Amino acid sequence: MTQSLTQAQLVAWLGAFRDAVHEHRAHLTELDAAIGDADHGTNLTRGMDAVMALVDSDDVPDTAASLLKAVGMKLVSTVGGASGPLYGTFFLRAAAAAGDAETLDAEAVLGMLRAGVEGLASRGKASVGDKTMVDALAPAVQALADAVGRGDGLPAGLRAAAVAAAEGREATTPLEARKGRASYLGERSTGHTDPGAASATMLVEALADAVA
Amino acid sequence: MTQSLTQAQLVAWLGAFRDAVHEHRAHLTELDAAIGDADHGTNLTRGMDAVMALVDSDDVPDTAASLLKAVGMKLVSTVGGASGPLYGTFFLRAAAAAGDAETLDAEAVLGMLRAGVEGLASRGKASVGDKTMVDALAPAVQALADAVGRGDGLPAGLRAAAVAAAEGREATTPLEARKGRASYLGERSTGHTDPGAASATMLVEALADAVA
Amino acid sequence: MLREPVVKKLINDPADVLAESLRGVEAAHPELRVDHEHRIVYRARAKSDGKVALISGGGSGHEPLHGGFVGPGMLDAACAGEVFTSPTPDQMVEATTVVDRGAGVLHIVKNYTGDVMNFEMAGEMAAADGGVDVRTVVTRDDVAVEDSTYTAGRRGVGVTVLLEKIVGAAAEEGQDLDAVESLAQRVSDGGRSMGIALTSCTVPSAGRPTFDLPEDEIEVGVGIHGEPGRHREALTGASEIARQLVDPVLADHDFTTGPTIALLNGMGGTPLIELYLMYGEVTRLLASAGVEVARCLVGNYITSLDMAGASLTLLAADEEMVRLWDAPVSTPGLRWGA
Amino acid sequence: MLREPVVKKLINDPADVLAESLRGVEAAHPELRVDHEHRIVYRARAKSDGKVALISGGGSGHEPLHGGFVGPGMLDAACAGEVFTSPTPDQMVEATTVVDRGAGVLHIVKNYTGDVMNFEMAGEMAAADGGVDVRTVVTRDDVAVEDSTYTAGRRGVGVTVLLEKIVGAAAEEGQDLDAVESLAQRVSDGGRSMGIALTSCTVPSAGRPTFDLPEDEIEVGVGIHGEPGRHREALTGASEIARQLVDPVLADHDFTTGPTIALLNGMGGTPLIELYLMYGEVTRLLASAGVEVARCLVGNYITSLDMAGASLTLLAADEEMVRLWDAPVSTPGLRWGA
Ligand SMILES: Nc1ncnc2c1ncn2[C@@H]1O[C@H](COP(=O)(O)OP(=O)(O)O)[C@@H](O)[C@H]1O
Ligand SMILES: Nc1ncnc2c1ncn2[C@@H]1O[C@H](COP(=O)(O)OP(=O)(O)O)[C@@H](O)[C@H]1O
Ligand SMILES: [Mg+2]
Ligand SMILES: [Mg+2]
Ligand SMILES: [Mg+2]
Ligand SMILES: [Mg+2]
Repeated sequence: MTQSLTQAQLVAWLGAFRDAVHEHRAHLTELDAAIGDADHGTNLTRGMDAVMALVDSDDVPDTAASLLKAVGMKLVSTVGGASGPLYGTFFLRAAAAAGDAETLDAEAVLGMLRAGVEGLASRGKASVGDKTMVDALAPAVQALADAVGRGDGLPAGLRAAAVAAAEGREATTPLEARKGRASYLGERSTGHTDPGAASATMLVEALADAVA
Repeated sequence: MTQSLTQAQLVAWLGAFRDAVHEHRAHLTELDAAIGDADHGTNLTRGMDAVMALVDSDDVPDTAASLLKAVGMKLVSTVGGASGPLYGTFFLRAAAAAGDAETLDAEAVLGMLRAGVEGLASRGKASVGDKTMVDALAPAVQALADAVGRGDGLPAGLRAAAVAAAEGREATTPLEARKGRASYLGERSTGHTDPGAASATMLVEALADAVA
Repeated sequence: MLREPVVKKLINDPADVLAESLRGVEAAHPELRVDHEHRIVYRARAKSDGKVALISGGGSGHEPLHGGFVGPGMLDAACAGEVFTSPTPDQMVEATTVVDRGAGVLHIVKNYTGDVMNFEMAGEMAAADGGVDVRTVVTRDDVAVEDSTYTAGRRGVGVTVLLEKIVGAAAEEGQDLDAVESLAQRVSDGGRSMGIALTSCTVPSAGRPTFDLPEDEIEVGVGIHGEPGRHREALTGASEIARQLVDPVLADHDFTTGPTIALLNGMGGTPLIELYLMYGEVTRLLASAGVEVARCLVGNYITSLDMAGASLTLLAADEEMVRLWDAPVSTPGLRWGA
Repeated sequence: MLREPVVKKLINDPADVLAESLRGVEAAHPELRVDHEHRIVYRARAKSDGKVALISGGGSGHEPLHGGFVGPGMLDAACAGEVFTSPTPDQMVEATTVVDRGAGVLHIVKNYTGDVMNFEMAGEMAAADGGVDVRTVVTRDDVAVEDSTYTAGRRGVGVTVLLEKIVGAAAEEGQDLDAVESLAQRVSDGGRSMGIALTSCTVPSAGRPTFDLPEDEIEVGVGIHGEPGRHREALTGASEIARQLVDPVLADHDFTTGPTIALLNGMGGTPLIELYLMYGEVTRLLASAGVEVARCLVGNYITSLDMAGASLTLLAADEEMVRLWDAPVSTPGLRWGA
């Protein structure tokens, strides 16, 4: 299978993520109310609305790298809070990894996502188990890598990544947070799903949907 | 019937009023919450506790006039709000009317209460129908005057006064207030009993009980 | 040590709120002196001889009013009553005697039956004692209340803050008692206020909210004692609520003939971010009505415990009032130029 | 015009709260200048050349922090984020460029992941652009949070106010960037805070209280974003609550070796009468622990929207800090000597 990610699919990804954020806005904010400050849904809605205004405009960047970079910049400059720099860094690093590749085959997509997630994790100084979005994103990258290693192709690989992200998200529930606002709660942070892990899962699912 | 009010009965009156205020403190405050500022029960409790501390002390004044004057001064200096100067003036004027009379017969008691109520009404510039304590006190004085005119004697006269006070209190309910805080509510003050009329009724009832 | 009944406030026994709060005022402000027996807040350093002194007072629960406005350029003393209860005449007599510097004393009274009667009795007592020349100004700026000779008349609210500042400056610069009194009356006459509440407040000794208000309604025309307003209306956006504050104030007095001093006041439970937002809405309406705001205050200045809500006060000022407004003031609640 | 969903606040659309509130700030304060595009509050009259500039910023909803602390003797600019959401790097880069007078810029950052990362990115961007020498101080004074290298560490809360005042005075008197930076670090190191909440707050866009708290419980160890605290305890009297503030602060740092600056801060929904009462309780405990409070503030300085509650901040100061504390300051939120 030598499928590759098209510019239209990238745009569809962003649109699907925006839609998911809209649909689950209240839920994300509720998760954040429990162990944070009740704004995660609002933050991402504001950011993805700004991103889509850019994507839907006439001068939408026409290469993967330039589009992803513009998305990252837009998120950094509109979201604020923790998730702004984190998702912003994800897209900026993904953009850098995409470079001037003409086509984004499974390998390239993997490289892009891995760079994005590594950038995000190092921006947040977070590791798996800290109860953050990294807990959803790192397993997703790993699942995609495994799939690519098996030669499964992009749609199947991304589907596996989405499943892994959701599992990672669920796994945050029992954890005591070590990073972000939830860490201030100490033991009281256990028993709640991390809002960032929830939104990150939507990001991976949106990508899987876009290339399905 | 030539009964007269003893110093012990005066003290019993004050004690009975204090007890009534204590018992109905929450109710008085509730009435005040509806059309005022939710402190009438608290104000009178504070004042009557101070009065009884004075009355129960060793150097309780031993004439009617000096006792009533001390009570008036104490209320003025501890109650504050509207009811402090009003009840304070009531006792100060009653004291002046009592003068150095050796025995307080029905006529003297009537003169005392009338002076007290007139003083209170002129302090508050209030007339019957303004929805204030005057609405309970003025009819009480009138009932006592009628009884004294009929030669009914003090216990019966004060009982009649208490009944008239209670009727006056009930009559405040439909009124629109023209004086005090309740007047700020305009039409919304109707349908609520005036807290001061309620406490004033207790004052008259306490006196009737003390000479019964 | 659990408290009974439970009132969700930072207090001990509800009966001790005022006394204990004054301990904190004393600890926080070495520039003030607190007479705990009489519950009077004084300047630590009294005014110099020959200057008119200003006293105000009223129920507590309106902080920073009045104790927070004691200091150079504003009040000489403030008498504190129990929460929402006027102080008593003996407090006022004591304060009057202490602050008089031989030039007389102005009593600043908000028009509430209790305050008026207690200050009246204090005036009678002070006059009987002889000596101090006491004048009184009664503020009555609340346009929510219909005025009439048969009723208690309008409440005194926000203009009291502006009056204490402006007249305090006049006294500080040495104006005599007649001048101070007539200035105070002019300020009082030129002020109009209107308030709304989003929630009731809870009087500590009562233990629960004075009134209940559905989630989608506001009280319009409230005073500063948690009393209900003139009527209820549906909760709307800030721009509409601003109109409910501005319109009745402008309808009652002409503010287009000179400089206006504005106070957008919080009731105690409303955060500053909302007050500023409201002020933005208010100034827009004032501008389109041709009102020129020369000076303004936005914040919690005359409050109603923890009530959420806001009031607007406009003062039709003149150049002299604006000059006195700008004069130095140094109190816990207002401070500039010093 | 009814609002949907109904949030009982003086606002219009929850999405517009910050933008509209800044309109009010602009209208109320001619001494400030507001850049609405970037949501930055500046002094109307910039500092003179050769002086270090101070920038702070953070989520909104903590007013007067930070915009209310812009002015002579304190900040040069404040970047406002959405409610409880850190501002973005481009705001900070813009502010940094504008306020730099050639002597460098100090970024004052409260230790929250979002704030730290956004300021970090701003620093990287400013450095990439070249030119401005940017230093950063991160406050982390909240003793409710256990410190550890594996976690996000302690939150920055009340000491930020004291730092902005003290370091602002140092910059104003012309201390250079190295001196300003090291002073800022010393102030940050010497500050400890602890907070409790009686109620949650309501984030406008969320529309309902962030957490529910039974009538007879309080949250102990809260920050300033309406996040729940470390644990809940039964509601007790103010004297016991004062202990819950004082004890952990004193346990974490020695405040008996020099002068202490104290801040008894309200969370936004607590009336001043309660804050003063609490301060009375707090000073009693401090005195018996041998802590000498040289200066203090009591009031709403770093708030959490409409939350009812209070926090205590103590700063182990030195003579120099006390001197700088006393230096003139002229901002909407703090003003003296000017
Ligand atoms: N240091 C970190 N590293 C990685 N992710 C983090 C970190 N801190 C917070 N997050 C993520 O950010 C989410 C919160 O985002 P958001 O609510 O938008 O920002 P804020 O916490 O500033 O309000 C958390 O649920 C978590 O997944
Ligand atoms: N002008 C007045 N004349 C007579 N009685 C009055 C007047 N104003 C108020 N009152 C009485 O005082 C009562 C309220 O007393 P209280 O609640 O103790 O004082 P405040 O209104 O100052 O809080 C009213 O219910 C009314 O009966
Ligand atoms: Mg959040
Ligand atoms: Mg009352
Ligand atoms: Mg009262
Ligand atoms: Mg946030």
